[in-house]
Amino acid sequence: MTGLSLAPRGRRAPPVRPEYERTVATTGPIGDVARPLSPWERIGNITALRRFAVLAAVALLWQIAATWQNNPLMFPTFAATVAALWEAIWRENLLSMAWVSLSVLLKGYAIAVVLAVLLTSFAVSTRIGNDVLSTLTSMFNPLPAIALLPIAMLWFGLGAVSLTFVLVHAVLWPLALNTHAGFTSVSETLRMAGRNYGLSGIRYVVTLLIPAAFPAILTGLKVGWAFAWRTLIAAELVFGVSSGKGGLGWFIFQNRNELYIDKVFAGLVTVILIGLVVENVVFRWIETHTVRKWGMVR
Amino acid sequence: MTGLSLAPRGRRAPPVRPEYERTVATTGPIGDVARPLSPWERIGNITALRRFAVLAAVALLWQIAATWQNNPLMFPTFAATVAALWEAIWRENLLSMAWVSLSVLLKGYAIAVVLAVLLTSFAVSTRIGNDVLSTLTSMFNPLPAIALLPIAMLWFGLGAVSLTFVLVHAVLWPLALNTHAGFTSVSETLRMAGRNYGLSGIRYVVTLLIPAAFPAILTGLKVGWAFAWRTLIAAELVFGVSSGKGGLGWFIFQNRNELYIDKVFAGLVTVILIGLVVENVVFRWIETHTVRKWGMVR
Amino acid sequence: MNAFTYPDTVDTANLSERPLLDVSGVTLQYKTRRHLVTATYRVDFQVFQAERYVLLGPSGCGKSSLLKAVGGFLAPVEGAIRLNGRAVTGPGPDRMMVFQEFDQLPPWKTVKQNVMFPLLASGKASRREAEEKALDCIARVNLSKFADVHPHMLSGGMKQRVAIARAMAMEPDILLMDEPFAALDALTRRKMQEELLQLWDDLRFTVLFVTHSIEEALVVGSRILVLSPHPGQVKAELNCDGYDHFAVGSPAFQDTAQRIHTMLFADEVETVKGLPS
Amino acid sequence: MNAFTYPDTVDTANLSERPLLDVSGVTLQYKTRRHLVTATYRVDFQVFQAERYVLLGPSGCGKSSLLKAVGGFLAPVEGAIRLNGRAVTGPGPDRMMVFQEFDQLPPWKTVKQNVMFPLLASGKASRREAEEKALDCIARVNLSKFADVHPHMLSGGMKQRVAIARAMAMEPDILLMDEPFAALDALTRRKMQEELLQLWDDLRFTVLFVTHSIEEALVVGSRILVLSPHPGQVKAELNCDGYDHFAVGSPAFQDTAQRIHTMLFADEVETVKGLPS
Amino acid sequence: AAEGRIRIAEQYGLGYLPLHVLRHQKLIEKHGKALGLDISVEWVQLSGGAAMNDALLSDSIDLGSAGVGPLLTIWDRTKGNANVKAIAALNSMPLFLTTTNPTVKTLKNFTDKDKIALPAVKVGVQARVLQMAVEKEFGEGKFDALDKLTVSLPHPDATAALLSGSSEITGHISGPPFQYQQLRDPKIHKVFSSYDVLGGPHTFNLIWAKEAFRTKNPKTYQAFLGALREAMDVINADHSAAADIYLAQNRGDLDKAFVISILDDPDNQFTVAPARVGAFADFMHKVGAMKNKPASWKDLFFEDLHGETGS
Ligand SMILES: Nc1ncnc2c1ncn2[C@@H]1O[C@H](COP(=O)(O)OP(=O)(O)OP(=O)(O)O)[C@@H](O)[C@H]1O
Ligand SMILES: Nc1ncnc2c1ncn2[C@@H]1O[C@H](COP(=O)(O)OP(=O)(O)OP(=O)(O)O)[C@@H](O)[C@H]1O
Ligand SMILES: [Mg+2]
Ligand SMILES: [Mg+2]
Repeated sequence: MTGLSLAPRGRRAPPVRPEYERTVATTGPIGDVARPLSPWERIGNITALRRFAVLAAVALLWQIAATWQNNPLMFPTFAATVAALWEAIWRENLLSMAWVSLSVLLKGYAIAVVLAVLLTSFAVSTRIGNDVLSTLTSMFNPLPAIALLPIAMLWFGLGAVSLTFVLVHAVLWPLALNTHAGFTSVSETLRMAGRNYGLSGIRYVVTLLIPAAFPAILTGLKVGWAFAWRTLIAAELVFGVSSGKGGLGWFIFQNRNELYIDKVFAGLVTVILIGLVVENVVFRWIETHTVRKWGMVR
Repeated sequence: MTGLSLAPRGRRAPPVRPEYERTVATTGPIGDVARPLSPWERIGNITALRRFAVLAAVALLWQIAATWQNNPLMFPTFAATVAALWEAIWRENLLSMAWVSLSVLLKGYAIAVVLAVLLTSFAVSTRIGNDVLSTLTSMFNPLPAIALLPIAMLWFGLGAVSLTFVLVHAVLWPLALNTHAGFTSVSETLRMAGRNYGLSGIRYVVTLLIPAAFPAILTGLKVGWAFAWRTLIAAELVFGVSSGKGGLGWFIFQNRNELYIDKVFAGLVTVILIGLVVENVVFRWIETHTVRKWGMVR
Repeated sequence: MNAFTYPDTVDTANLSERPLLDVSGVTLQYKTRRHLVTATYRVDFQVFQAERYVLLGPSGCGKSSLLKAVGGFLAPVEGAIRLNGRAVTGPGPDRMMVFQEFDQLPPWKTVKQNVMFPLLASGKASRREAEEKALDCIARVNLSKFADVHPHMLSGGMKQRVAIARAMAMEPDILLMDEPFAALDALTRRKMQEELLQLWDDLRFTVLFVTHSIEEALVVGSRILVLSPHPGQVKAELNCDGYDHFAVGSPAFQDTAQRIHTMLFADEVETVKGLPS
Repeated sequence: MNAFTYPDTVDTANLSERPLLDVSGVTLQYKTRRHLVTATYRVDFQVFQAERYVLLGPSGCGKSSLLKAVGGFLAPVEGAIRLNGRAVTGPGPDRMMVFQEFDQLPPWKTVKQNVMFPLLASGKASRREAEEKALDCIARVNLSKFADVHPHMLSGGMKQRVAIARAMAMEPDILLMDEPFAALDALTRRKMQEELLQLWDDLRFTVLFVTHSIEEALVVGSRILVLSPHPGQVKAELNCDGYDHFAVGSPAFQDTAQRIHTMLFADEVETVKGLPS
Repeated sequence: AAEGRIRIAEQYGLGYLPLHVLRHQKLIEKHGKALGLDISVEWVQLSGGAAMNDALLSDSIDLGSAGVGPLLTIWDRTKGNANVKAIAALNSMPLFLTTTNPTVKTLKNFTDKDKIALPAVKVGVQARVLQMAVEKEFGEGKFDALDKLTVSLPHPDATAALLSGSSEITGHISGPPFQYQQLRDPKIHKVFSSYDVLGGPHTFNLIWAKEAFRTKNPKTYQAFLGALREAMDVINADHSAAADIYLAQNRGDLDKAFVISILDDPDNQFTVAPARVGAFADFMHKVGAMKNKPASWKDLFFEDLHGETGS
C-alpha cells in the first residue's frame, strides 16, 4: 500500500465496551413479515395525476405556440383542434374511421409479433439463422413502407391485405431486432439453468428466453406499435384505401387536401390519444404484471 | 420427500478405492494461461462468408420471383435492377444523390442521439422526468413524419432543416424508449456500486448507466438508423426537395413518375446496400469492441 | 442425524463396478476473441454410484468449469466425459446443477414455481405432484414463508437455498453442486448439510460437490479430489467416508483436514513467493 | 502475520469517545407492490473508530440490508444512522462497499480499470497514482495475471477478490464488506483475512463486516453483533479482540465460538419445531 | 421576401413546361433586368398540390403551381385573410378516363368489379371531373354514384398497374403524359375526355401566390408574368425546341418524339388565359367542397389577367 496512503492515523484503538445480551422482542406487529401496504401508500403510487399534468402542460404550450404563430391554416390552436375533434366525432364518424385503422393495425401487429418470435427463435437456435436474421433486418429495416406498397399490390391486390403486409414489414424488423438483442443478453447462468431442465428448441425459447428477455421484448413491442401507426397513417395518406372504408390516415389526408387543418390536427390528436391509452393502459398493465412484478426493471 | 420419490435404490454403497497423490505437471505450454488464438481460429470467426451466402440466396429468390411474376413494370428482376443500378451510378450520379440523403440523415441522427441521451438522463434522474419522457414518447412516437412536415415547414421553411426536424422526430422516440428501458434494467447491484463511487447526475449516467445499458442502446441506435432512412425517403418522396440537391428519395420519386421501375428498385437497392454496410461494418465494429468484448451479450 | 447410519446396512449386491461418471484427461479451455484460457489440464476422476464426490481447490482452479463440463455446458478440448458409459454431449435434467451465481433463478417465477419448473419442464411430475414436492422441498430449506415471493425479494442465501430445493426436488441421477452452501450462515449451512446427507441416506443418489471448505468437504463428501491452482490439475484423491458433524473434533478428522491443508499450503508458499510485495 | 501486534502499541491519545457510526433503533423495510417486508427491527449498535465490527446472523436476517442502509442505499423507516455525527443521506465513496452479489463489477472495465474506477470517479487519485495503487491491490488479492482481463472471464471467487481489491484501494473511512470471503477457498480466504488484518494494522481504518462463519467473525472482528432470525433484532454484542489465526485452537476462542453457537442454536430449536416434517 | 427575390415551386410533368422553359432560358432574370431589377430566382420541386399549399402557407415559397383543385381550395380557405389568387393559367389539357375493361364504353358500364384509380378519392381535379361526368350521365345530384369504385393511387403506380394488367385496377383518370403512355397500349382505351365533360378545353394547371407577395413585389411580379407570357410564346413557336428544354430540365430520357407528339396534339394548349375555371368552381361549390362562390373567374385571379378572355 505504497504511494498515496492517507496520512497515518496512528495506532488508534477503539474503547473497550461491555458485552451484553438481549431478549428478542416478541413478535408483535412486526411478526407478520409481509404486511400489506396502507391504502394511502397505494394511492401514492398512482402516476395518472403526474402524467395528466404533463399532458396539460403540452396542451398549454401548444395553445401558446399556435396563438403566437397565428397561422390557423397551418397550425391551429389546441382549442380549435378540440372543437374540430368534437365535430369530427359526432358529424364525420371519426371514431368508426379510427376503428377501421385500428382493426387493420391490430391484425398486422399480431402477425408481425408471431413472425418476429419465429424468426428470432430460429436466429437464436442456429448460427445461420442468426446470419439470416441480421442480414434481413439490416436489408429491409431501412426500406420505407411506401416503397413496398407497389409490390404488395402486385401480390395481394388492393385494400387491407396490402396494408397488412406493409404493417407487418413496419413492425417485424424493429421487434425482431429488440427481441434478438434481448435474447443475446440473457445471463449465461440463467441460460444454463434452462438447458439443465432439459429445455430445448421452441420450449426453451418460450419458457425461458422470452420471459428472460421480456424487458427488451416489451420495448420492441412499444416501438413496433408506434411504427405500425406511423406506417398505417403514412400508407393511407399516400395510397388511401378503397373508398368505402377510409381509415384515420385517409381522414387526415382528405382534410389536408382540402386544407381543413384543424381537422387534420383532430385526426393527429386521435392518434395521440389512442397512443396514450395503449401506453398507459395496455403496456403499463403488462409492465406492472410482468417485469416490474419480477423485479427485472426498477 | 414423500409422493413421487423414485423407486428406492436400496442401500447401495460405492466401492472403496485407494487414495493417491500426484505431482502436478510442470508448466509447459499450458503454463501461459492466456495463449493467443491461432490465425486459423481467428479466420473461423469471420462471418462475412455466411452473410454473403444469405445475400446471394435473397438475390436468387428475387430473380426467380420476378421472372415468374414476369411483370417488369411493377417488379423488375434482380439482374435488371443491377443493370439499372450500374447505369444510375455512372450516368445519373446516384452516388452523389445518396450522399445528399446520407448527409442530411447523419445530421438528424446525431442530433437525435444527443437529444435522446439528454431526455433519458433527465427521465432517469427524476420522477417527473420519467413521466415527461414516457408521456411524450407515447404521444409523438406514433405520429408519422409526413404529418409533421407541414409544421416543420412552418417553423423552419423548406429544405434540409425541416427534413432534419422530421428525422430527429423519427429517431428520437424509439431511441429514447430503448435507452430508457436499458437504463431501468441495469442490475441493482451495479447501480449501487456506481453510486457508492460517489457518482451522481450526468457523470453517473455517462460513466455507469450508459455502458451498463449499452446492449439496449445499441438496439435503439440500430432501430433509429433504420427509421431515419425510412423517414427520409418517405419525406423526399412526398415533399420533393429544394433546388438542385435531390436525394435518394427524390431519385426514386422521379423515376417512379417516369415509370422506370428498374431504377426505382436500383434506388431501393442503394438504400439496402447502405444499410448492409452500416450494419455489418459500423454497428458490428461497435458491437465487437463493446458489448461482445465485455461479455454482455453472447 | 442419528438416522445417518448407512455403513451398517450396506447392500453390496447393487455395487456397480462401472463408474457412473468417468472424467478422463479432460482439458477445459475458454476461447475468447483474443485469448485462450486453460481452466483445467488433463483432469481425470471417476465417480461411482451413490458416491458423494467433492472437488476441492483454490479459487480459479477450474472447479466450476469442471462441473459445467459434467453438466454438458462446456465441451472439453481434450479427453472425454462419460455418464453411465455414454459420452456427455449436452445438458439434461438427469444432472441437476446448483450454480455458484445468485442469478440462477428465473426471476419471473415465484419460489414455489421455481422449484416446480424443472419438474414440469422435464415431465417428471404432474402439476399437482410437482406442487406437493416443491412445497416439501421448500420446507426443507426453511423457506415456507417465502413460497409465493419472487426471487428479487430474497437475500443472497435465500436464493441459494431455493436453488438447492430445486435441484433436490428433481432427484437427479447425479446432483452437481457448485459451492451451494457458501452463502449460508453457519447454522443454516449445517442444517442444509444434514438435510443433504439425510436425503442421500434415503435415496442414495450421487453428488458431485464443489466446496472451498475443508471441513465441509470432509463432512459432506465420501471422496475428495484435490486440485492444484490454475490451471487445475489433479493433486490427490482421498477417502473421507464416515465423518459426520459429530466427527469434526476427532483425531482422524483433524488428521485428514491437516493433510489436505498441507497439500494446499504447499502451493501457498510457492504463490506467496511469486507475489510482488 | 507476526506484524499483527497492535495491542502493545495502542495510542490511547487518539481514542475518540464519539462513535464513528451510530445506528440507533433502525427498522428497515422493503416496500413492494403488495407487501411490506420488514428486514430488521429496531437494531442499534455503535461502531468506533478503528473497530472491526462484525454482523453475524442467520440467512435472511437483514445483514445485507443493514449494510446497505449504512451505505446509504436504503433509508430506514424508523431510527437513524449517523456517520461522524452527520445523518447518512446517501451513498458516497467514504463508505466503500463490497457487495455479496457477483455482478458488482462493471463488465465493461478490465480488472485493473475496475479497481481504478472509484479512485478516479471520486477524485481521490490521479490516473497514474490510481494505476499504481490498483496494480498493488490486485497483486495483494493475487490476480496480477488477470489485470487486463474483463470480469466475465473470471471465476466467482476471482470476481469477489477484485471487488475486495477495489474497496481496499479506496482506503475509505469505513469499509463495508458483505460476506466478502464467502466465495473463496479456505486458503485464499485465510490469505485475504490476513491481508485485511495486515492492512488494518497499517492504516487503522474501520470495518463493518458481514459474515456467516463464527470462526471468521472471531478472527476478523474486534466486536460482534449477533442478530436474531428474520426480522433481524439485536441479540447480543460480544468482544472478540485478540483472536487471530493462531488463536483458533485456544480454549478462549472455543468458548466464545461455543457461546455464539448456542445463541444461534437457541433459535434453531425453535425454528425446527415450526418446520413441517 | 424582399423585392428582387422570388421562390417558385414547380412540379414534375409536362403540364409545367412553361415553368421549365422559364427556368431553362432564365426568362425571369431577363425581364427583371428590363425593369432595372436583379432578380434572384429560387426553384423548388415539390411533388403535389397539397405540399405546394403547405409550402405557400408556411411562406417557404412565393409562387406555387398545381392543378385547379388545390387552387380553388386554397382560394376558398384564404379568402379574407391571406387572399391567395391565381397569377395565370399554365395550360389547358384534357384528362382521360382510360380503362382496360373492353366492355366499358360509357360510365354506366362500370360494375362493382371495376376499380378506378385517382390520385385522391373524392378530392382533387380527377375526382371532380369524374363526379361531373357521372352527374351528367346519371342525373342531377347523383354525382357520387361511382365514388365507391374509386381508389387513391399515385399516377405512376396506377399506370404501372393498368399497363401490367395484373391488378384489380381497370380504370384510371390521370393526365399527361401518363394517359398518352397508357393509350399506346392497344389493350387500353379512352372512356371520356374531360373536354367532353366540360364542353371544351379547360385549364389544368395554374400558378398562384398570396396577395401580399404581389403588393410587396410589384416589379418582380411583373417580370414573372412577362417572362411567363414569353415562355408560352417560346413553346407555341417551336414544339421541338420546347421538347428539348423539357428533356434537358427533367434529366430523364423520355422519348423525344413522344413528347413532341403530345405537344402537337391540338387539345394541349399553352396559354396564360384560364378556361372553364369558373365551371369547376361552381361545381365544387355545389357539392360543398367550397364555402365561397366566385362571382366570375376574375375573382380567382389577380387583376393583371382580367383583360384576357377567360372563363
Ligand atoms: N429487494 C427486496 N425486496 C423485498 N424484500 C427483500 C429485498 N431484499 C431483501 N429482502 C428481504 O429482507 C430480508 C433480509 O434480507 P437481507 O438480504 O438483508 O438478508 P441477509 O441477512 O443478508 O441474508 P443472507 O445471509 O442470506 O445474505 C429477507 O427476508 C428478504 O426476503
Ligand atoms: N467465461 C470465461 N471466459 C474466459 N475464462 C474463464 C471464463 N470462466 C472462467 N474462466 C477462467 O477459467 C478459470 C477457472 O474458472 P472457474 O470458474 O472454473 O474457477 P473455480 O475453480 O470455480 O473458482 P472459484 O472457486 O473462484 O469459483 C479461471 O482462471 C477463469 O479466469
Ligand atoms: Mg467457481
Ligand atoms: Mg446478504
